[in-house]
Amino acid sequence: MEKKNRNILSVRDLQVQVRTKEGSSTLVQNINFDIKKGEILGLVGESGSGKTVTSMSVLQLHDRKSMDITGSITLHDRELNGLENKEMRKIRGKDIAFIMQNPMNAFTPVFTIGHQFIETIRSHTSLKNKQAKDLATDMMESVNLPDPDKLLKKYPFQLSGGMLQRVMIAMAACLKPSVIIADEPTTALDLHSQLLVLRLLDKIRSKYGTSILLISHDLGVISEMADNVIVMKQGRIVETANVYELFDNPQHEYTKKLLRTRPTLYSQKQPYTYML
Amino acid sequence: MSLLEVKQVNHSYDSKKLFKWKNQSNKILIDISFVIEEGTCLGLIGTSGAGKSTLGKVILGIQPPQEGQVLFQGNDIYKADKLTRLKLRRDLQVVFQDSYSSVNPRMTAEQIISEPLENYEKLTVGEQRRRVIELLERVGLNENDLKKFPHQFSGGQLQRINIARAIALKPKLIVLDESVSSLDMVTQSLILQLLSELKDDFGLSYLFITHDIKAAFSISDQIGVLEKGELIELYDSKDQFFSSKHPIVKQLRDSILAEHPRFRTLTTKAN
Amino acid sequence: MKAKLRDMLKSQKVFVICSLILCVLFLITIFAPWVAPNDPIAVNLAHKLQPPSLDYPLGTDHLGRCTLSRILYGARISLGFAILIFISALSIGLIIGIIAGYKGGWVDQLLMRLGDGLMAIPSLLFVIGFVGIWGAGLKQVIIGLILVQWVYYARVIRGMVLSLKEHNYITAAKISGSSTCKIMRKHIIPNVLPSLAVMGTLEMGWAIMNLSSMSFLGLGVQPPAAEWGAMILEGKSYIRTHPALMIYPGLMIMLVVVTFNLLGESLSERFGVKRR
Amino acid sequence: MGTYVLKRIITIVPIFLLATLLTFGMINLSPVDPAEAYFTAAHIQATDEMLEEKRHEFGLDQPLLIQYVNALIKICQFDFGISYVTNKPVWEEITSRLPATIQLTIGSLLIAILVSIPIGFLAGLKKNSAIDHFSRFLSFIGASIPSFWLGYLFIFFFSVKLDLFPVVGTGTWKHLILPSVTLAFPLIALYTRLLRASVLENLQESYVLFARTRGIHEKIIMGKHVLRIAISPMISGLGMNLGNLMTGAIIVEAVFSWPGFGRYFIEAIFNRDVPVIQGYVLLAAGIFLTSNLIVDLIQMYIDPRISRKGRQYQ
Amino acid sequence: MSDRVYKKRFILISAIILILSITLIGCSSESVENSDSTSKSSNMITFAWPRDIGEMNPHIYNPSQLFAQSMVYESLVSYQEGGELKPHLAESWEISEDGKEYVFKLRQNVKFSDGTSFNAEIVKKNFDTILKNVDLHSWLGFIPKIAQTEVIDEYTFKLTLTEPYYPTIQELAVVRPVRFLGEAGFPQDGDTSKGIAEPVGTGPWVLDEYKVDEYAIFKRNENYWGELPSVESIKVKVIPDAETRVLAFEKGELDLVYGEGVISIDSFKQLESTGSYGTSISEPVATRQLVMNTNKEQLADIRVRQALHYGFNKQAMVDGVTSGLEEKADYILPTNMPYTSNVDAATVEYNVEKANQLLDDAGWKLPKGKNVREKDGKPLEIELMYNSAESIQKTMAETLQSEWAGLGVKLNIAGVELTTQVERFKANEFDMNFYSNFGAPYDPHTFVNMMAIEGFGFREAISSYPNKEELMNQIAEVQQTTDETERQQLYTSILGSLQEQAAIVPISYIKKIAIYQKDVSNFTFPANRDEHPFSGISVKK
Repeated sequence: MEKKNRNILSVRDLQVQVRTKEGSSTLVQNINFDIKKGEILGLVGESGSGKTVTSMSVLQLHDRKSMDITGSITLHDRELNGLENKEMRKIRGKDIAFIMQNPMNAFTPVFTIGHQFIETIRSHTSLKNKQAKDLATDMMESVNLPDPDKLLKKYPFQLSGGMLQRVMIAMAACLKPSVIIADEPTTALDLHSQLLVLRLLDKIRSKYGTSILLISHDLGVISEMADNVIVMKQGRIVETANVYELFDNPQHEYTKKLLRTRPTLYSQKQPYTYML
Repeated sequence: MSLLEVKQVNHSYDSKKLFKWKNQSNKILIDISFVIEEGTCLGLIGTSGAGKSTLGKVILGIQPPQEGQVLFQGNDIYKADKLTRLKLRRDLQVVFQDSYSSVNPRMTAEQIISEPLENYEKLTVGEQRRRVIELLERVGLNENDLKKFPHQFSGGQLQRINIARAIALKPKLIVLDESVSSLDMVTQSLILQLLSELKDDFGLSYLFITHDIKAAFSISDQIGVLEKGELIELYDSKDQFFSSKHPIVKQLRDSILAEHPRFRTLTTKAN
Repeated sequence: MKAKLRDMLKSQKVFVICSLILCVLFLITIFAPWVAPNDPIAVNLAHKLQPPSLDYPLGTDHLGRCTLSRILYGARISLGFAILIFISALSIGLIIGIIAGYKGGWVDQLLMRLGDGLMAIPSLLFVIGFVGIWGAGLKQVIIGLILVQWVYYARVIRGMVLSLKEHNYITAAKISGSSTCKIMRKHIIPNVLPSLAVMGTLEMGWAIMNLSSMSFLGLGVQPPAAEWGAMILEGKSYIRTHPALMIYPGLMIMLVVVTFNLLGESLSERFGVKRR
Repeated sequence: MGTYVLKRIITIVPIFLLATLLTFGMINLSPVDPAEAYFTAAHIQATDEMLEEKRHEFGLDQPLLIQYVNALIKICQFDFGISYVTNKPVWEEITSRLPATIQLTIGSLLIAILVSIPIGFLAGLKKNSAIDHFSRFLSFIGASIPSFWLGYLFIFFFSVKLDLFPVVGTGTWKHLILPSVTLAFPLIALYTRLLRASVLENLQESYVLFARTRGIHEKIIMGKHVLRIAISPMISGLGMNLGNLMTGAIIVEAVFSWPGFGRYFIEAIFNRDVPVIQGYVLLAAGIFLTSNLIVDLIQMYIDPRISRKGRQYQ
Repeated sequence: MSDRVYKKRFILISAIILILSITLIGCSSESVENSDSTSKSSNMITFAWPRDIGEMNPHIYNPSQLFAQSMVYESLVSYQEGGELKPHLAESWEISEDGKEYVFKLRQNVKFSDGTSFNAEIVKKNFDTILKNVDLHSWLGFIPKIAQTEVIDEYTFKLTLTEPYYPTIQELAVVRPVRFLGEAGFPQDGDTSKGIAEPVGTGPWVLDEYKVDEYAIFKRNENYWGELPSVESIKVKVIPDAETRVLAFEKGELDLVYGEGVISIDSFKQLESTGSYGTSISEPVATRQLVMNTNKEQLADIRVRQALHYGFNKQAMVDGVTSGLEEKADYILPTNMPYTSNVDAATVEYNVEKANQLLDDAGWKLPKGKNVREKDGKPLEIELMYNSAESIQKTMAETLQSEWAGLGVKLNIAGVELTTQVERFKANEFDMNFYSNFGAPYDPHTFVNMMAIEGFGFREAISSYPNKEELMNQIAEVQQTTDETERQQLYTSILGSLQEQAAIVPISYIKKIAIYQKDVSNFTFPANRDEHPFSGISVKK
């Protein structure tokens, strides 16, 4: 009982099929995982392995007319799969927040950052415009974004990708969600921004105890961030393990191949990064 | 004689506008000089906007620099006569980052790969096909792919076709302009593997332009860091790179993520 | 094979139907003298304004001429001259557009400036003004239409060439040792053609419509030639008593223009070309 | 932003100059002798001396360049010359008739906007629904109906048969409806199609997905975010189409006996009234360029990215 | 904050739309008042005309409309049925023996619409103004011949000519330029050819309200010296398109449609057949003619010209094209005009055989296997020019093309704008052309005169007539003779020989039509072709 409660988000036997004229094809199947409070679950896999399909299923953002989602997705023991859109809308952004891969395209280009920030807050709370604005400013201050007032007045195209990604994280964390799904949050960023973003994610996690589903194909990101890892290939989970175990003792052939072939900076026994 | 010698290259984009509203200097490349020896690979690391692609174009002979020289096999590629240039070009090939835009969507794999062969080697139809099949097999594809169009390939496969086209004429130097950057990790490592095999087999030299330090180190003999149009430092080994005191290099180094959770620096929490 | 054909027919229904209609129209254009039941300009006042009969399937006009024959011959003029306009404008536009786009230089400058100036004047207004100053007549209308059209083609083609130039495969071809001529032939022209096909079909509708507008204003085709716009002009006097006289040619214009537009649309979907 | 506006205004000047050069060239290359045209238009039997005198008066004996410069100076003072037929300044003739044309064009613009925005928008949102099919039908038919044909059918059915609208005249909104609908028809078709395509395209954009993941109400995402961006090509279309409207008005005014300038223009053409033809062509160019500028400024308000990047002038 | 910005934008955009709408409504509401005020007077006739009435200047031509000028301005004499010339602003006149001096006694109770009186001074002033631009008006025969204008006393005016010219009185009846503008109408510099100050005339109507290209309202001149019109006002709506005119009439927006070719004959016939409207057709006002250029090689031979005349069914064509509205013409001028009634010329009956025979005789043979006749290897090809805006000309051209094709004559038809038609006719650059004479009060003398003067096209066109010299002499004589019988004989001879030579082919007599709502009565056509028809008209509502 108690153990069950510690799982914030549980996915059981998730299967997603897309209906086409030729029949249905399966995108993902047999997906099972749990995320505990404050845990970062890494989700690894190459492109097309079903990472994004899985995260979209959790948010119930698939087009129900052409997709069949079966299995169970529970957030705090509440079943999300099949939930009405109206109910789901209350959960999205409030209980489950989402961070997108390419921050440059994620914001509506014609509205200021502040407008979109406040819009998010106000669609989940009964705060007034002014209060929502204060909340946004506070949030941005607390994640060390410089000069929040000025930032909020800017349009998305006026900021760099790294900056936008951090704003997006602040926006995601603002309503203190239980889970943040971060879909390849650093792929589009350069090295230094990547570092800042990952730091920020960790800060959110430790400060608010938010659980994070971190999707990435970069084993570096996974090894830095994840507590537990699931490896996906062609719509299925091939291995689930603690991050140390996975790196030290991979079980599945695919995982082994992943680890073996990646470019490394190992010198004799230790990677150069460790030497610093 | 070095294979490629880049001497004091400077370049900037001048705006050809009627009215100049602001006096901007758009320097892309500042005093770039380096040398690539035969059979080696120079990795150039730089963040976006550091001038990597422009440098690639300058070396490929399609973007004359405003100042400086590019010597390939001892000839200035921008001053050579037409015939020499044609010969030089044969020895100088390229693989771009975006595999899709690097191939004409209306041509089959065979047509794509045989384009350089048509231009330089007068082969019979049969011979040419044999060569193309050989090349396909060399890069890990096969005969069945001959008649396929680009949209029928995955990004990784297309990049292999691009590589096949680049090695078709057995060139001396291939410029790899972010060639693996847009591929996912698994594909990326496979392509890197292929590239280093080819390097040994054909005695190729590479200029490997990338923003990915790990990828750069995995096949390069020399590493250079490009920042805001300047070539900051050149390193012959990883050790040199990791012991550099240059602040930009330091920041770069700091940003490298751990390869094993044991060495993680960002977070520690894990059971 | 049969199944494949059936599939194609099914998926390209619009395309097939439109092509069929146009084929029929083109055949009519070519074989009008054999298809038409009567001489389109033979006046027979004794038979004026007759209702449909075996001799005159769509009845006769105010001069006792066979309406059907006139409509069929009208296709000849409308389609014939639309094609003439299209081909002339396109050939000029293609040559100048490619040179300007690929080579740049003074051709490019001249083209762009000429285009700027011409585009500042609404095109049909320019044609009307042109005809107004040079005198009414089919020749002048056609020259005027070509005059405003070629710049448009040239500019669009120039734009396409410029954006194609950005593609790495052009650079790659250059590096593979292909000559400029070969690059044009193998890479640029084949990639420009689908867009041109789309543009062309859409412009055909434009040309037919404008040609008939000019005839309607009395500036274009001169009697007794049967042209749809001119037929509407003649037929409008009988709108209350013999509405068919103006309705049929109007329907024909609509049919042809709709067909060209639909064809253009289906072509653009097929080739993935964006309509302007 | 200020510099952007200034920049746009300055770019208009050379383009307008080019337009005047083209018009001037068109007239001077033509076989028409303005002096001859003057007398025929005025129905005067001219002797050679009279022609010579007129040529001198028109400055036709001067070098082309000087003629052009003189014409240009006059144009800058809104002096387009004297109509051959009415002997009044062309500018006066234009301004006295332009209000009616403007009324017609604005009326049809409003109709086009009011009809196409809801249809195009809903069609884009609900692909393959009934309204989508309707919008596609509308956009194909609308773009293919000759307005001179439609106009008569409208008069015949709506005015004469159904007695809903007056046949001719101006005054009440009732007079305005039929001509503006006729004129608006191709625009409705165009805008519906543009908006639909643009909405469809925007629905694929990641900002829509992101807004959804933020839990924003669908109505707000569609009605505020998507619509605001999707409407942009339509608005740039507005500027472009004002020119087409002015041309379309020529035909519609002829059919509906609308007392605007288009009708006068056709008369001028039959009379070879060269100054009037030239004046209207240039005026249309001027209006077209200015309206494009205004549209650009509106666009800038709607989409703040534009003042940064500048709009591609097509 | 950002919301506020958004709101600002929203307000801005709504404001733009609002302003647009307001301008629209503003434009409309302004004219709403107008239309209201005008519809109040019930005793009004609404009438459609294809063009704007133009500047109400009595002394200039296009784009002023004749009927409108005739409503406001009056002439010294008026042209009545059968060419009778009646006193109008002049009560009587005397012509000297030598035919050079004309003395007019003016009507005494005439006032201009602004209250100033009409007298010999103002008559002289008008004449002198007109004479300032003699070139402009020289087409009207007596104007270049004016030697002197004199005021004898307040109501006596004397005109002296340089040579006798019998049609002077007749020409004084024309609508322009010899009509009289009040003192207040003259511009500062006194030159009316550039414009007038205001339209002040003596006529039964006064221009009340005017919107260019839209409408004009004429009010009854309550101080009119003659019989007061029975309707209070006339509204002229400008409707350029013939079909729109018909539709507007059918809808009841018009009370009257009147004129030549103002609506299609088909529409006229159809409306007539419904029986719900009143219709009238006038006497012939002019002859529609086909003019052949005898300077052209093919047409120089009289046999070819005659063959073409024989070779088409005139009766069928006229009936067919005009639905019987116009009448087949046998004579060059309508016979209801002065001196035209007893022209002695053989009428030509449709006879294809004779036509073929004549062509064969002329050397134009039909080669085997071809359908166009040839002579010395040259095909018999003729171009017919017509005004593309005139549907009757166009339709007739198409009919002739089709009929003559049967003779082996290839007729190319060329539709041109009116100005081009006139230009080419004058420059003698045509094979065949449609023409119609001026009608009352100009003919027959103006028509005959045009044969003699260079630059109108006719003189050149008939230049290969064998009896050209004689013809020219006769024409010169007919204008100067003061003897009535001699004049009649000369006209008979001139018109007869013109017709014999077959270069001017009469086709049909043009008539005016009028169609009006049932509540309009007493409609009559004016005898003068250009005059307005509103004098006797009445309306009950």
